[in-house]
Amino acid sequence: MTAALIAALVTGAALFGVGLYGALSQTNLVMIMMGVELILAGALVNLAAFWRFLHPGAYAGQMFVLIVMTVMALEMAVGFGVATARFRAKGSVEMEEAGELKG
Amino acid sequence: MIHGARRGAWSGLRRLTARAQAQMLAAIVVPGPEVAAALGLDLAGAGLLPAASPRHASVLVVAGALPAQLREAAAVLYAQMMRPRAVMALGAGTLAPLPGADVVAELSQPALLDAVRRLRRAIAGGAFRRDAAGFDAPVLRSRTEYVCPMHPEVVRDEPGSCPKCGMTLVPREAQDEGGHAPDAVDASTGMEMEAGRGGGESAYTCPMHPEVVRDEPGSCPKCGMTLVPREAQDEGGHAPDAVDASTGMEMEAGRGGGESAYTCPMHPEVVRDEPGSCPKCGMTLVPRAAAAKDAPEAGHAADAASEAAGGRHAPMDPSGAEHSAAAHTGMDHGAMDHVAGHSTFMSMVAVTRDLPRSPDGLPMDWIEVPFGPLFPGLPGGLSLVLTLDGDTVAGAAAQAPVAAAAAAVADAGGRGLPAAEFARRLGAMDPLAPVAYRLLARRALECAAGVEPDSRGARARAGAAERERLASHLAWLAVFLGRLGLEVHARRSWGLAASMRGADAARIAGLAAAVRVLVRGVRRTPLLETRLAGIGRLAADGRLRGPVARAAGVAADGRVGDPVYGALGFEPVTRPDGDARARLAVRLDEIEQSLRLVRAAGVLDDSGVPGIGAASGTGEALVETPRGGARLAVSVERGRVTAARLDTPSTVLLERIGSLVAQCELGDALTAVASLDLSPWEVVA
Amino acid sequence: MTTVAVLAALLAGAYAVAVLEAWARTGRMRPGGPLFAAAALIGRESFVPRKPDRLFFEAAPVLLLVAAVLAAAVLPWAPGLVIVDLATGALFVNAAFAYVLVALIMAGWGPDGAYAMVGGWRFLGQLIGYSMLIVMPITAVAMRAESLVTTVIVDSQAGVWNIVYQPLGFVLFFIAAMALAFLPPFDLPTAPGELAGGVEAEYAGRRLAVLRLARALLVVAVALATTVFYLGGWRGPWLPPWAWTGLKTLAVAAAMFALGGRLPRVREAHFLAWCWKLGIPLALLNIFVVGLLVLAVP
Amino acid sequence: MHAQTFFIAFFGLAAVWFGVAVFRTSSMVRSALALLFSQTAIGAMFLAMQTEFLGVLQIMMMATEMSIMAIFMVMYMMDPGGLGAMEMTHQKRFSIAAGAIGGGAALAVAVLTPWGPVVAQAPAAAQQTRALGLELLGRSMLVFETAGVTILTAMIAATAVAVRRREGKAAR
Repeated sequence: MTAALIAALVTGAALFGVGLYGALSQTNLVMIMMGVELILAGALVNLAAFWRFLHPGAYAGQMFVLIVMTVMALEMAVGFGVATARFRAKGSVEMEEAGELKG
Repeated sequence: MIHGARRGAWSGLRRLTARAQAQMLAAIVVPGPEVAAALGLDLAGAGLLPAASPRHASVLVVAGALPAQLREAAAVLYAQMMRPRAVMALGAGTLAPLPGADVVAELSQPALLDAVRRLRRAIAGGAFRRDAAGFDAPVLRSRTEYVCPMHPEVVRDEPGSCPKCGMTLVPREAQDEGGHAPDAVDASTGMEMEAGRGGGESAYTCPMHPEVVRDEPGSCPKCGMTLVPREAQDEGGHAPDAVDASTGMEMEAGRGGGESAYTCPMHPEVVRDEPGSCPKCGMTLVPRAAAAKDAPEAGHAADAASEAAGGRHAPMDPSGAEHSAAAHTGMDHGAMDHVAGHSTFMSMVAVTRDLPRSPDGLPMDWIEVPFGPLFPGLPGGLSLVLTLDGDTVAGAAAQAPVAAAAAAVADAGGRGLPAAEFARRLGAMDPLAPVAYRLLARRALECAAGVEPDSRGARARAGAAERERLASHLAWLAVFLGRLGLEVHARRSWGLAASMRGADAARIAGLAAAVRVLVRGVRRTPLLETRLAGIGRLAADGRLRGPVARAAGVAADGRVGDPVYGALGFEPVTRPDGDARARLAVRLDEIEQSLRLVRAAGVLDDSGVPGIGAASGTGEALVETPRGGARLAVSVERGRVTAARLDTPSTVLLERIGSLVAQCELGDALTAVASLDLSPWEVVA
Repeated sequence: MTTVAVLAALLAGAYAVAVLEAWARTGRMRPGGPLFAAAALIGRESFVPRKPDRLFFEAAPVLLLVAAVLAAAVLPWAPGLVIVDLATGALFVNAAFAYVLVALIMAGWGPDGAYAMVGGWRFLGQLIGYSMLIVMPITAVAMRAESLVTTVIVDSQAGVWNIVYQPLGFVLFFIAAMALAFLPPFDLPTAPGELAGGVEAEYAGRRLAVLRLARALLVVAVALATTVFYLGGWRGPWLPPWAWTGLKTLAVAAAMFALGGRLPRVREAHFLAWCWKLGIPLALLNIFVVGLLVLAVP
Repeated sequence: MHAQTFFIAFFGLAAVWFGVAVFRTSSMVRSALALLFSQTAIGAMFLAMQTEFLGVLQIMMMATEMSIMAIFMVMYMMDPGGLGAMEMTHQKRFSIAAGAIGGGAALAVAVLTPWGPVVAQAPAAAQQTRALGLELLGRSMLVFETAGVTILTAMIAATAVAVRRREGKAAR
């Protein structure tokens, strides 16, 4: 039984690692968002696994998963809003060309 | 036995499927269903199913004689059809480059019914053949030609450099003849042609630096990108992307030499919009084209790349490498110094900077999509190339490759044409309105000869013209409703349009009830008005004629003031809005009006050769064709027509298409074009 | 056994739907038509465009088929005659229908052709319009049944069918279901006469046969969903339950085809405007009214 | 119960495999759809973990979300077809290291932590849905409402950012 939990957590960790790599290595805003989505997906897997295998009576765990899904949708909405604005203004959503956004 | 049999031996299963295919004949009509209807053919009534795309069609129906350009397009269409496929020729002459017809018949509905029967037998018994040959035609063959990315008018058969700017020419695939379609996507419908035809030359090029061309795969010496096969770039579809560079360039070249960028002869990365001096070395900036001439040839590209890798600003070939040069300009802003030596980085700002901006401010990839000359849903023979920005039309180029008006009247041959021959030619010019043009020729000749038409004959001819208007409007209605997805009404409209051909007054009176039911049904269609409101708005001006002008509130009608029509009780129909909705309403009203006029005329007759004897003189006539007033001026000498000038309503409409569809959604744009009821045949080129 | 029976029923439904569609398009009822059409398509050449995204091109028809079958898998034909009676059946139907979009985008992108691509992306725009109108009426249905289980939803209509209980929701769902199955007048992704078949334009032969079968199954699935959610599912006198489900499903499909042939194809912008400015407020109103009814009428 | 472990591991592997594919293909549409199938596999994992409602919700939401992502990719990328095989990454070594370290750390925690006793039986699916509903509209109502309001705000804000500025106010 613990094996199932570990399998899920390992998946979560791997998704987190892949997502982190993607978010850091990609030059394009949309691709970076994909990396962030994968990181959040890793979190989702972990949360669901914790709920199922450790506290199936506490529905706040499932609630948490719902909230993370909401955050994913939020990230998409805001990200695409920003991407559209950037693209309109600069014709590019490449990070290499967003130098003026540096502090 | 059919020419387009599928390769393979017969088996039980194949016998079965051949029989099924004989039952499910999906047809695509050349030049178009409206021509077929004008010739009195009701294809759906003969059991042929409509096909949305040539891929889904199994029969190519040729209705009437095809001009050479359309035969080529038809051959392309035929190549796109999946085997087993067949050609049915109805009253057609030469078909080449199409393969011979599998079934030949005359132009009439009974002959069509019989032809369909024969075709079913031929397919059931000959859909498969062990030794089925492929189809090949010169129009399908392609070759590689070389063009200058900056000067599209420079086209060579061999590689080399541009005589104007010295840039290396880039290869592209072209048709062996005509050169309409620069790539494998054909011009007639935009679909790809049969796989397995002679593959084009596979040269590899950099998507960003078109001047880099290699015979083998590899990476670009300038930016390190993987080279792509040149063919891939030229295609539609995905390629919008890879096309980026080339499209951008073409657009730029299209803007002509007016482009004034100034660059430093020593520091190509310095690009300014205005003359001035270089901020690095103080030299006077030169216009870029001039700089290009002095610049090192593309052969130095490898050196440039190695220097770039070394982290220095490399003297890149400024002519072709405009994007890279601009990228460096961008880097001079300073914030991005760490990428300065990064030779693989491509600036999207730079790449998209020169792309034309659409009014919504989002520079997208623009793709050119051909619609026509044989696109189902547009008049056959109308060739429309839409530049799509997403699904918005950014620009349109409309052509009428079948335009026959000039040829029909111009051929005076020094000695002039006999009057009867002239009238026959004019009548044959536009298969969609033969009666009106014959009548036009007759009136002009009569005017020139000073002959007074007898009133009974004039009445009969007016009746015949109204019958033609009825058939033409019904066929237009069928095309238009089909485009809007109103299949039920469209089907009835096709049948009625076809049965108008050659009908006498009694027959039309018999059909009148069905026509009125159809018109009422269309008027009552829910949401149709909302659907069409505001699409394809054209303001009335002096040049617009016919239903399009009347839908814009101008009673421009050649029948106004005509005593014959006055006696029949004619009043022009107008609507104020000038959009597709108004055009539909005007034509529906005119269908009912024509029914009334035909009944009032009582007798229909368009026969009779103008008998003008050996008269001389000049004459002019105006006849309201189904598409608007056509004007003809003739000079006659001793019974022969020595000069003629023709002015047709569709000519103006063709000119307006560009502004009509600009910035429309694709579906709206096609609806707007279809609402014009343009006849490409009568266009005066 | 149940699975086989349901799949057979789905195939029979797809056959009947194909007959109905041919009737709507050509005006003639040919009971043998689909057999001929299928046999003809299988015998014709199939074709892969020159520069396709081969994976997408091949996978799209299959994905469409799978999505339609999965959606139908949780919908009951009769008590006990359902492949899986999920606890979240009503939601699962939505989830399966969402993959119709994915399949069409793949079919649009795959063949590397402009018509297909425009068609595929058009459907995405269409989804932005209809998707809320699928989910929100189903929410109201689930509210009345106090369950997401499809069989419970049918049972909840023992007294009054949902079409009477929440007619507004039925109308919205019916329209959205037509848009989902890209039936005319919402056939923007295929649009004959406009995009030369759109996403279907480059498919031929056996691939087209799979695509057409998938589309017919999708129509069956949406009609079945309408039946289960609004028309009392298998409920009805005299006939056996499965026959009622079948009849109602075919009636819904026939109504969709009949309506589609008499309306002009919508404009994308109009459709979006109607859905968001009119449809969603109405759907919210529907939820509100149903909520009041559930509270007021125990 | 071995079946459960097997399915979790199977769909987990699929999720990671598709997740890697996101950054390994140069076709943007493929990239977006790979992410979609990764998320779908996660939904399937949820189903394997007997959290039926969340699984179905995940499968449903992601289909639309990732398809929308695909169209934005096609709009905003230079080479969405991946024909040019463009290099679209930077600081690669650093990213790989960060990814490996981050993933490794999470992995270590996952493997090394004593998780204690694992509950064998999950509540029945129908019961879960009901309990989650009560949770949403009971104890967690504030959180739920906050999330709702936040997403509405984000939608409005994103639209406001994305629409074109009026003439005259345009920045450039």
